[in-house]
Amino acid sequence: MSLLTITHLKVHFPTQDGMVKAIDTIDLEIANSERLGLIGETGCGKTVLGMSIIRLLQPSTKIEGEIWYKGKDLLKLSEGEMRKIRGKEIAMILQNPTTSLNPVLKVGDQIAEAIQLHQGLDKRAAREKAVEMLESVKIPSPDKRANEYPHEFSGGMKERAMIAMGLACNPSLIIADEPTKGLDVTIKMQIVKLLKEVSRRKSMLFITHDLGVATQICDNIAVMYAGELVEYAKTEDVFKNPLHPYTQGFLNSLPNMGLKPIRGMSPSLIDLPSGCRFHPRCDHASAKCTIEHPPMVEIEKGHSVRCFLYT
Amino acid sequence: MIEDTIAFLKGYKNSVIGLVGLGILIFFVVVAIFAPYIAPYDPHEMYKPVRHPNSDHLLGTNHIGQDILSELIYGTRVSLFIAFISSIIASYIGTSLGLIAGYFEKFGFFFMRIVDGFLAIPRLPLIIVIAAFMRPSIWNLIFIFVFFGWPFTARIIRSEVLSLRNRPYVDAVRMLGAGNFYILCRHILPNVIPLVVVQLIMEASHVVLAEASLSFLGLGDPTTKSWGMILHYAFEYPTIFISDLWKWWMLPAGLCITFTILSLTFIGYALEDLVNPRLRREIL
Amino acid sequence: MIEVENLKKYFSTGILRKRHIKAVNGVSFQIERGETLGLVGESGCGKTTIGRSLLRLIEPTAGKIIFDGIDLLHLKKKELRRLRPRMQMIFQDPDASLNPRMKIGDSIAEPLKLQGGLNKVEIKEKVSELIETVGLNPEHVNRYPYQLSGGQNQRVVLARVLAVNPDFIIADEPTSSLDVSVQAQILNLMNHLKREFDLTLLFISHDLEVVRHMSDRIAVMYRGKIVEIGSVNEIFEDAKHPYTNTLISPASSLEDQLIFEDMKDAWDSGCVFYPRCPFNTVICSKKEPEMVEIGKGHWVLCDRVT
Amino acid sequence: MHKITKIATYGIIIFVILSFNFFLPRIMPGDPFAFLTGDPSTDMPVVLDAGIKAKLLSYYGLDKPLSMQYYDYIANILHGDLGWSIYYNAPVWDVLRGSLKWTLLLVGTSTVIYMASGIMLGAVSAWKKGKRVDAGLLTFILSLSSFPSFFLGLLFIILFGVDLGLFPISGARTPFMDYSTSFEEIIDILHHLLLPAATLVIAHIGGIYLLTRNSMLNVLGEDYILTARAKGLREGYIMRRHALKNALLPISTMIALIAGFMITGTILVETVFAYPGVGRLLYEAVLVRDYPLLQGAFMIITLLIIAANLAADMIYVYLDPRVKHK
Repeated sequence: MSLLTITHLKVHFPTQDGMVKAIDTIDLEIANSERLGLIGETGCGKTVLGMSIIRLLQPSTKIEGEIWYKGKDLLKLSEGEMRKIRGKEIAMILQNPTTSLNPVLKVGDQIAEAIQLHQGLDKRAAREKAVEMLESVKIPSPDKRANEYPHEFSGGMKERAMIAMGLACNPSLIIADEPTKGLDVTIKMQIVKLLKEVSRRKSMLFITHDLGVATQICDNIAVMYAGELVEYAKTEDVFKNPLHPYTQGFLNSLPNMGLKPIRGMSPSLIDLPSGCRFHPRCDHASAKCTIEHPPMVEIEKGHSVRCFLYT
Repeated sequence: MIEDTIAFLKGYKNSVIGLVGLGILIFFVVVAIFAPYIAPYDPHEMYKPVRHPNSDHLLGTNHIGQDILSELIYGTRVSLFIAFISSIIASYIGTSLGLIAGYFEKFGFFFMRIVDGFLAIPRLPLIIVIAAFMRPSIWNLIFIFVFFGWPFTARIIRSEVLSLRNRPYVDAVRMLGAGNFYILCRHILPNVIPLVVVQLIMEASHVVLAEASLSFLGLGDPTTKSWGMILHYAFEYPTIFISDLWKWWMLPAGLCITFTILSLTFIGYALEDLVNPRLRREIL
Repeated sequence: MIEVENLKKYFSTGILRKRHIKAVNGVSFQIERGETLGLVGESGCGKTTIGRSLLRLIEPTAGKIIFDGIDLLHLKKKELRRLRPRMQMIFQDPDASLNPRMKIGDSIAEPLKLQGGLNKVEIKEKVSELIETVGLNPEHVNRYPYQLSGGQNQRVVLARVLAVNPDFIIADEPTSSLDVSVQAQILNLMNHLKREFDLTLLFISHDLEVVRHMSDRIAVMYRGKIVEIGSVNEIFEDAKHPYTNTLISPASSLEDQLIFEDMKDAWDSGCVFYPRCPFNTVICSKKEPEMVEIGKGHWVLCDRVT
Repeated sequence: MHKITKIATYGIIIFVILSFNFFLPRIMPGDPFAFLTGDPSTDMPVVLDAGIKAKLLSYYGLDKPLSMQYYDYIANILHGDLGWSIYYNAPVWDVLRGSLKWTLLLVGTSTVIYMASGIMLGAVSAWKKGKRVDAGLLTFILSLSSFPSFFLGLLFIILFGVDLGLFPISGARTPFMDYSTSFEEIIDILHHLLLPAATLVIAHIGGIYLLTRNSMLNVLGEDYILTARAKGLREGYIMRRHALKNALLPISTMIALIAGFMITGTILVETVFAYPGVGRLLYEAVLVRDYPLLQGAFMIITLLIIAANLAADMIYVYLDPRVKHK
């Protein structure tokens, strides 16, 4: 059964240089207990997707479409109702723990405040729960650590604290935005392991540019390019049988896959190419691709692609 | 550089506050430049003292019979002259020292202790003390304002230079064989100029206030006509509060000071908003 | 080409109670002409400090650096300035490596102007030639860095570096702020330029896979020391140091033991890797190991190997 | 590291001020000590009787070598001996002590009020950035704070003191009044305090308001504010608990400057309202050329500012956990 259903989502930002079409258009489903990886490069709109689910975009943003969660359209909820969902039902783990933790508040208190708010516990009980959370993300001597400030934590520990904060109110859906960015390999692997553990029997939207990490955690993978999804498949299918030329190119440009680059660069989201958005960089592009926008087509069960090569 | 300026003016045009400030300042500058043509009388000429406003003297005359309107018009010259000369010199010294202190770390550390010391000394009380010992003249005042004005600029410029000199592009240019002087002039100075301009405007408004305050306390140059001086004599006049005298003797001078400071504050605010655009984070 | 011997760089903090942070703690290596040495390690291991010390952008605490037969650390300021264009550095953040107020063309022309000897027309010609070499369009000359993407800016940086005709280039994580598809473009371009201009390269990165692709030999760094150095094959097929193995297959080495970055500061005597080493012995905690050559040009800093 | 530099800075400041106080009358052109050595050609409006003259001569010790003079000067200050006031014919310290309490009352009250309201308004403005509330507050407060404090004080006297007759226009208490209860006395003192304090508050609120607004705007763009929102916390709570404390950090480093402006304002406002504080004393000393009193008052003012700086440093340490641990 699906927990979150996004239909015809469009997110546009007005800027001085024009309208940034950060998301245009996305349909996506996340099932109960599904861990979905959202892969894309800088500026493809993947973070915006996460932010629009919990509605943390600036007020000037124009959002169209529907985001259904447990029978409610999140986009139609009042700000007050939405606040009851943030942190409690849907938790977002923001990227870059160093700037995402408040430097002047104790780590324990930062975890406890959400617990106090959403679970109605008193200060002491919330604090105890916060210590428990730190323990559950395997931070040694959590009792002592809860009383420390973020600058006393190392990078990996801060990421663990962020995860603890996200899990604190036992949410049904976790949105994790690049939780392994900037970490050293060994630390990164441990965070991956932890995330895998804590997301058991939960749904997770795992946003990353790191395909290697995504494959270790996710059941399915959605590939995003220039504001839309171009391929959706089971994790192993993305590796074994990538269909979209962008997915193929992306895989081939990885250092351990031969470092063969895709020519050109991602288009600006203000001025998107006509037809297929990938056609200026695509080796298989035909005349049709330059004019017509390809639809997302399911090639086999659970594997869809947005490319005329397959229709 | 030209493109920068055009982009800058375009940005400035959007700031209502900035345009209002600029309008007022231009008005005062014009009055100051053309004072001899605008003023109806020589401000030192004496007529019948303490006249109420009439067709001869639109704002009446003061305790020794000088035309108050003419005093005001000439006062614009004094206030603006002192403000701009002092702040330009102070900015020049402050910028030069700030550049050097930011670029050469060891010198900068000790230098900044001195600057911190300077900044912690209360400006006006010290100026009062000095003015009490020195014979007040315009140039003495300017000297004092420069002497106490440069550390503000130096401090701000230094912290900006500190962050600039650690940018990779400065290292890159050094690797290309560029010397310190070249890097300072070509790569660091252009990046701090906008800050210097903001600082200069802010400093000018401080000086206007300080000069008016000193003159009000009777520590200004007694031979020149400044707005603060007018207020000083009015304040000393025995019946100033219990008659209507204050309406044309005190109020116009006070408002002139206020509007000059207001215009500089507005311009300074608008400039700062442009120079330091707080990065509006776009989540992409 | 480059010979580094026992290089040390300590940073001290505090005025009264001085504490030293040993960013680079006795490092030696050589780079042959036309060779690429890859330097790999975690963040904070001292690899960037090595790069900057080699160019004397920071002054090393001790050691010896010989560049093409010249002892760099004993050069006078003026001589150093004259020598500098022969060595260049490419930084991690391409956008910050260019003066935001200068047009791309002016940035590339700057080294030519600094060196002198060319007139305006010649400079202009040279700039357009360089722009083409790094795969940019002629119309980019009049743009500002913020109008270009990170990948394009890194190409500009490469053009500027090539303008001075260097012999030796240090590339400090040149692609770590770029997306993978762009990273591949830049890395391929660098390899191409290296061959065409016969460059010697020190390639610094945290990504072992990238280093593998770019280098002839690899040096692995941990906490201010080189723990293993050898050819690409030796490192990938026959790594001897336990830390190198951790880097090569991080997933397999995930025992239950938790690793925190803090541990880097926790140990001060014996082997630097002792606290994290799965094979540590009591001796390792007390005696500092020494570099041993276990194959031709393959050195390891571990007592267990011998 | 941080502490040592701070202490050194204070040491330098105190040293500079003391030396400045010492050398100024000695190096000024026109020999300010002429009034002591008795050159009748100066236009000093001071007539000294022989007793005071003797006291001053022995205090300054002008016949000794300069280094001895300096040594005596420092020694005297350390003993609390600031010299002899010519005008009041009393020890400088005794004169100052009487006015210090009024200055502290005036500065203390207005500082608390303008800091609290400036920070609050600045925070509100930043929170409502771009909305009408912000634009209105910004224009209003920037305009208001362009009024020089002395001019504002004069307007208040005319408007509230003379025209409306609501408040006394001078002094710190009604002269020659016998208070039947101490409550009555407090009311009288507050009554006198209100106008000068209001003047100071209005003249100085602009600086702190703008600082808070800028600092708050920076903080509101930080990632941890987004984190707080993602937790489902209320906006008001986020402002108070997450944003404000961070926003106050850069402000506390500006306290030195703020205190400097405040003291300046106090001198002018005390003068306008004839409020018997240290600032008024400083001004009086200038008028009657009472140099010992002038120097004493100046020294006290400087020490007040240094005290404000110390307080700011302590607040900073309290606000920023990162300082404590380093």
